[in-house]
Amino acid sequence: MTSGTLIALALIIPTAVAVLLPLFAGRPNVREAVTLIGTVLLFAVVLSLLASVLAGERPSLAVWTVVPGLSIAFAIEPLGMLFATIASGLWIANSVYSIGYMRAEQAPRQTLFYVCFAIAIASTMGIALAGNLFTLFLFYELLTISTYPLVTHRGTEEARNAGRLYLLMLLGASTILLLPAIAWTGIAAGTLDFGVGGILGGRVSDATLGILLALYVFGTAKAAVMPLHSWLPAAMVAPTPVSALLHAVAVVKAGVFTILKVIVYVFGVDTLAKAGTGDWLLYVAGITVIVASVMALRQDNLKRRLAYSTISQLSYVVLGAALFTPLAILGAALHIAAHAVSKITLFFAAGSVHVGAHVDDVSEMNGVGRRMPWTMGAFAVGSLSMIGVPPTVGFLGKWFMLLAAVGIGQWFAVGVIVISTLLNAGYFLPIVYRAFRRTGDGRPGVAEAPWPVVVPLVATAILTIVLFVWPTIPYDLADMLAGTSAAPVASDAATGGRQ
Amino acid sequence: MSDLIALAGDVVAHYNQWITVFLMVSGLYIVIARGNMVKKLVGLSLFQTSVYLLYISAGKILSGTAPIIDPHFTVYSHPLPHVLILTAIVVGIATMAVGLALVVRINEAYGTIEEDEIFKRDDDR
Amino acid sequence: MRLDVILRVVTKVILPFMLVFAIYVQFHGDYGPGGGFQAGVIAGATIILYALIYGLAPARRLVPAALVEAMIPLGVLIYAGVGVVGWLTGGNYLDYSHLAHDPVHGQEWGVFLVEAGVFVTVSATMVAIFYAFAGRGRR
Amino acid sequence: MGEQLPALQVVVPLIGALLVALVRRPTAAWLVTVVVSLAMPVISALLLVRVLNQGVISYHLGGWDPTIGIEYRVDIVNALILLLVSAVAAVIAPFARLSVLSEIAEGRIGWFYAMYLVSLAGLLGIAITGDAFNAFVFLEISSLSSYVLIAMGRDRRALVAAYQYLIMGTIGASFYVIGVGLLYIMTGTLNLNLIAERIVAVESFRPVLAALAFITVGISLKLALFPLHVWLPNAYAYAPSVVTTFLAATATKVAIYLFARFVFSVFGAGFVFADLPVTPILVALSVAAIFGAGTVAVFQSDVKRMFAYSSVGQVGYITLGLALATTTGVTGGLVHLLNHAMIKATIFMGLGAVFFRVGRIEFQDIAGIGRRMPITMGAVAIAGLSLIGVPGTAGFVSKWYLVVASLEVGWWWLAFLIVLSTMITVVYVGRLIEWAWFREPSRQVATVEEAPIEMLAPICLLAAATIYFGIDTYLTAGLAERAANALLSGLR
Repeated sequence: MTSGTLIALALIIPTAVAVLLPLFAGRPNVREAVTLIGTVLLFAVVLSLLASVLAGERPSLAVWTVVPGLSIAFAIEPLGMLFATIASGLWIANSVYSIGYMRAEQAPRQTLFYVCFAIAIASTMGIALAGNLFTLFLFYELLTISTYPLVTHRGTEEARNAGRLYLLMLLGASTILLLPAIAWTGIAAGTLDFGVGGILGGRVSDATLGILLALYVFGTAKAAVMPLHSWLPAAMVAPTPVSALLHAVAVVKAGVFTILKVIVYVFGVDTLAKAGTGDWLLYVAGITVIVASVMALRQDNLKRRLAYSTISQLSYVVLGAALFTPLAILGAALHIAAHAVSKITLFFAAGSVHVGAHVDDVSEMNGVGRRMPWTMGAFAVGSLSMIGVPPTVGFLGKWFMLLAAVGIGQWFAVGVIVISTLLNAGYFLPIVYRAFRRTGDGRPGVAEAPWPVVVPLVATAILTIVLFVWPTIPYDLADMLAGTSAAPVASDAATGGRQ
Repeated sequence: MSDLIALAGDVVAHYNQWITVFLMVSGLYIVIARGNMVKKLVGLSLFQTSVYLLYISAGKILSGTAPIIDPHFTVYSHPLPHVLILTAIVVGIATMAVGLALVVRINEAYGTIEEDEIFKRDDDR
Repeated sequence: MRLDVILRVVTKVILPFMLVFAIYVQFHGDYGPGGGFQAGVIAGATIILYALIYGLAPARRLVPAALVEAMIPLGVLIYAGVGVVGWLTGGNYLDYSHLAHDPVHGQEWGVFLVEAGVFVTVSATMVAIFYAFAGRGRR
Repeated sequence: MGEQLPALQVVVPLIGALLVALVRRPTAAWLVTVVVSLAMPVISALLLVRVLNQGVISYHLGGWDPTIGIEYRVDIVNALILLLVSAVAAVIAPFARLSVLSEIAEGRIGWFYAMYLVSLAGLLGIAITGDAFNAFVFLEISSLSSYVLIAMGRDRRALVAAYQYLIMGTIGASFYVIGVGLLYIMTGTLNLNLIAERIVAVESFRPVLAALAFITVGISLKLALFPLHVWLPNAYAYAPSVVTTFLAATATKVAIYLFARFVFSVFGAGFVFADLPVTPILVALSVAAIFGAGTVAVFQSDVKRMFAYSSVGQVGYITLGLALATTTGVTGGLVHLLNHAMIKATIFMGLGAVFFRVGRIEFQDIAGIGRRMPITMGAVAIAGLSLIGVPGTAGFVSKWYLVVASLEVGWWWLAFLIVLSTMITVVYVGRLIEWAWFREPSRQVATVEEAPIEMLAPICLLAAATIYFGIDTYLTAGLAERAANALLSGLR
């Protein structure tokens, strides 16, 4: 199979799952089997793409030109590959988990749920593998729309309001800010294709670079950089699997992925570092990290606390990108991977507590850990990773960003990372403490959740540790990315960036 | 003074257009100002009539005859405007018929043909 | 049905002349003011006058509504059909030049037929409009 | 036979209408309508191919020379419009049978189809003719039949709506014909092409300016340019579903074509946009339409009325593109004309299917309908997304052109307004989606079934088209760009 076919397959498989599912709406077992087969096939396809990328290839696939200047094309580079691998791998775990969770909850309209989920994954693949800004934008919007029914899934007043906020904020920011930014880029640079070293270097003034960066950063509301963050806590009304895969991995990572990708492949790290008009991003991201952490401290609802934690962690990635040095880019890319596996573990655990103990609030979690040791054990591992304690993968990304910040003497960033680490510990460790050290009020019916719920969360927890010990694949990909954004390569950007 | 006389002459010489303008404006005024649906249609008809005059008077040549070829005459009025206005009159009649038919139906459905009362009855529902 | 004898008698007398006048206007259209529109209206007016004097029901017996409703499209169909004949004889749509042996006669024939169609439609339309309004509210 | 295509385009539906009026049996009438409607796109597609291969087609009606006779003149612009109108008619015809049976009294069905075909013939006539007065006649033919069609609507409010439309439409048509009369007085011809040739010599005279004003206002009434749109919402909301679909997709579009024809081909873009301050006025009105009508749409309780207001707003996008008078701008306007026709046809047909099943179309009455009629509402949702301008759908292509066009002329604020206005669309489309899926079904809705297949097929076909034309834009953007260049280059 050629790599072009593989790229096509990566999009077709989840789409096919979405198309097939309604046919088996009446037979849940067949329906779930279709989903699981789809997840495994997709992961296999992504892995074979991964192998060729690690071997130094850069597969691409030009699909279609919509209008002159706007074409649908895919081109794989390390960052996208990393994102695709994470998303498709965790889809397997999440599907198993969804089956357990949704059945335990006896949730309505499960077919719609799985269909939208599959479309969301297809869109995520499209974002990860996009070869130009238009393709990225196309799938970015598709992701918003396909996840809207998932947010509103419960159909309650609260869910509808959250859905409205979600749709207006994400679609609004992307059409009002991101779309003009893309059009502007297209007119200024003459192309929308991602180019190594950026496509805007030397084409626009420094001030314009700063404005464009702002349009991109705030247009990508999925990255939840303040003040465009409030959709994420609201979206927590969705069923837990949605929060776990989409609002900890796919959707929000699509946001920071877009920002990172735009900084590396549209602006060029060097261009921005020289221009100096993008430095404000560092402060915005830093403030988001701290403020979101403080807000997380004050949340009693477990999922909302996790959501604020996600906002804070996402801005770590933006912070890393905003340092505009290759080492920090490496750290940011690694942190995307690290946060994905850790946060999905935490959400899985939260859902498991909801199913097993019928508890949603931190204040009611006393003693839950003793009845649900697997769940809360995994939660503890995830928490440590979020704080950045070895031997968990969360340490790696923070470490490289810290190194980069110290390296260029950016003490604000250093301060942000240190303070937020303390805050992270402040809002995660009490949960673990309550769960294990305090005795519960002996409520009956608290037991470990069904195995399809527990197995995935244990698996992701183990992955959190494994990736620390053996981080080769994410590290290599991140290193390749950092390599392409390093200074020497940027010199041939003038030729490499054009078509 | 002579300028004024010339101007007055100009005004009088275009009397056909003044009539057109007068009919047009008064027709439009009736359409806008009257609430009675039949009166509105009358105004509309007046308005359309002004258009007929505009065309016909443009086609008329002073001392020209009907455009039938005859060795005794050399000056003919332009026939095309007449043809056009014949069509326009037919269109006008059709409009009037449809309009009046609608008014009859409205009267049956609402029991009135005053616009404000009709709106009030719809709001009440 | 009141005893307006004079009107009834006069109407009876005048009706044939009105119809003849309609036909005169129809055929004189080639040489002077006249044609299908005017003739159609006059012909329609005879039926309307009849209905005004003798009542709607007798008029409907004389000229049934179904006939009127069929005549409206029929007249236009004659018009359109003449146009189609222009096609079939090798010209453009509504090109009458090929209807007869030479273009001038062809045009004459074409206009004659078209005017006949106009007559049918206009007279029927007049009567139909009258029926529609007059018949309202009596059912 | 190829030479006779322009005449066939108008004569076939006209004769079809006459046959229907003679027969008047519901099923037979419908069959004739279907046959005629399916023949239309074939003819217009052949015309388009001929235009693409051979250039402008000129057809002399009755063999008369254009100086005195009527000329049908087809270039790429109206070939595209003809194809649009006839394609929409072809898609609606199969859908119509059940919808008409349920909404129109049986005795009137024959007349309904006759009027429908007359209206179709009139619209095609406006698009194809090259004669200013002939365009007026066709305008009135299509308008008069649409008054009748609207009056057959669901309740007595349809009568008032039809009456208001009649008053406004007649004033508009009379304004148009006054303008044409002034042009005729100044140039001595009614042929659009000849007027365009001769107007250059007299364009500084006041009657020409007056003619431009009368014609612009007259046609603006017909195309429902804000603030001359007041007739449209009620007319669309209370008309029978089939009529709403047909008019929303074609009537305003043909009027916009006529507007573009006069402004660009007859008066000339240089005269109208460079010498006169038309661009700022038209841009201001368009933006007002987009925001004003969009905002009003948000607060409607009747779904059809909501989308009727949305139509007023969407017309604003089209006139906005035309007002910019650049290749990209006019392309954007024309593309949106085509796309919006498809989108609104899908939406109103979908709502027609819902009305067929539920019998009402207010938000409260159709709560939860998406769960009972998933395919119908899915298609409506796709069209709604296209209306928003989500990438990958047809609506995005037009919005992209408009944004790029306004950036190209340096009006970044206009680009910003365009994308900002998208949010209003998100709100009202989102509102429908929310009511349709995320509310518990109302009592009427709980028992309804999915629409029958003969309604579903046309709806799904059009919904698929709104996606297809978001990906493959040759037929829309590609041809629209050529049409824009043809318009901007003046004489055809």
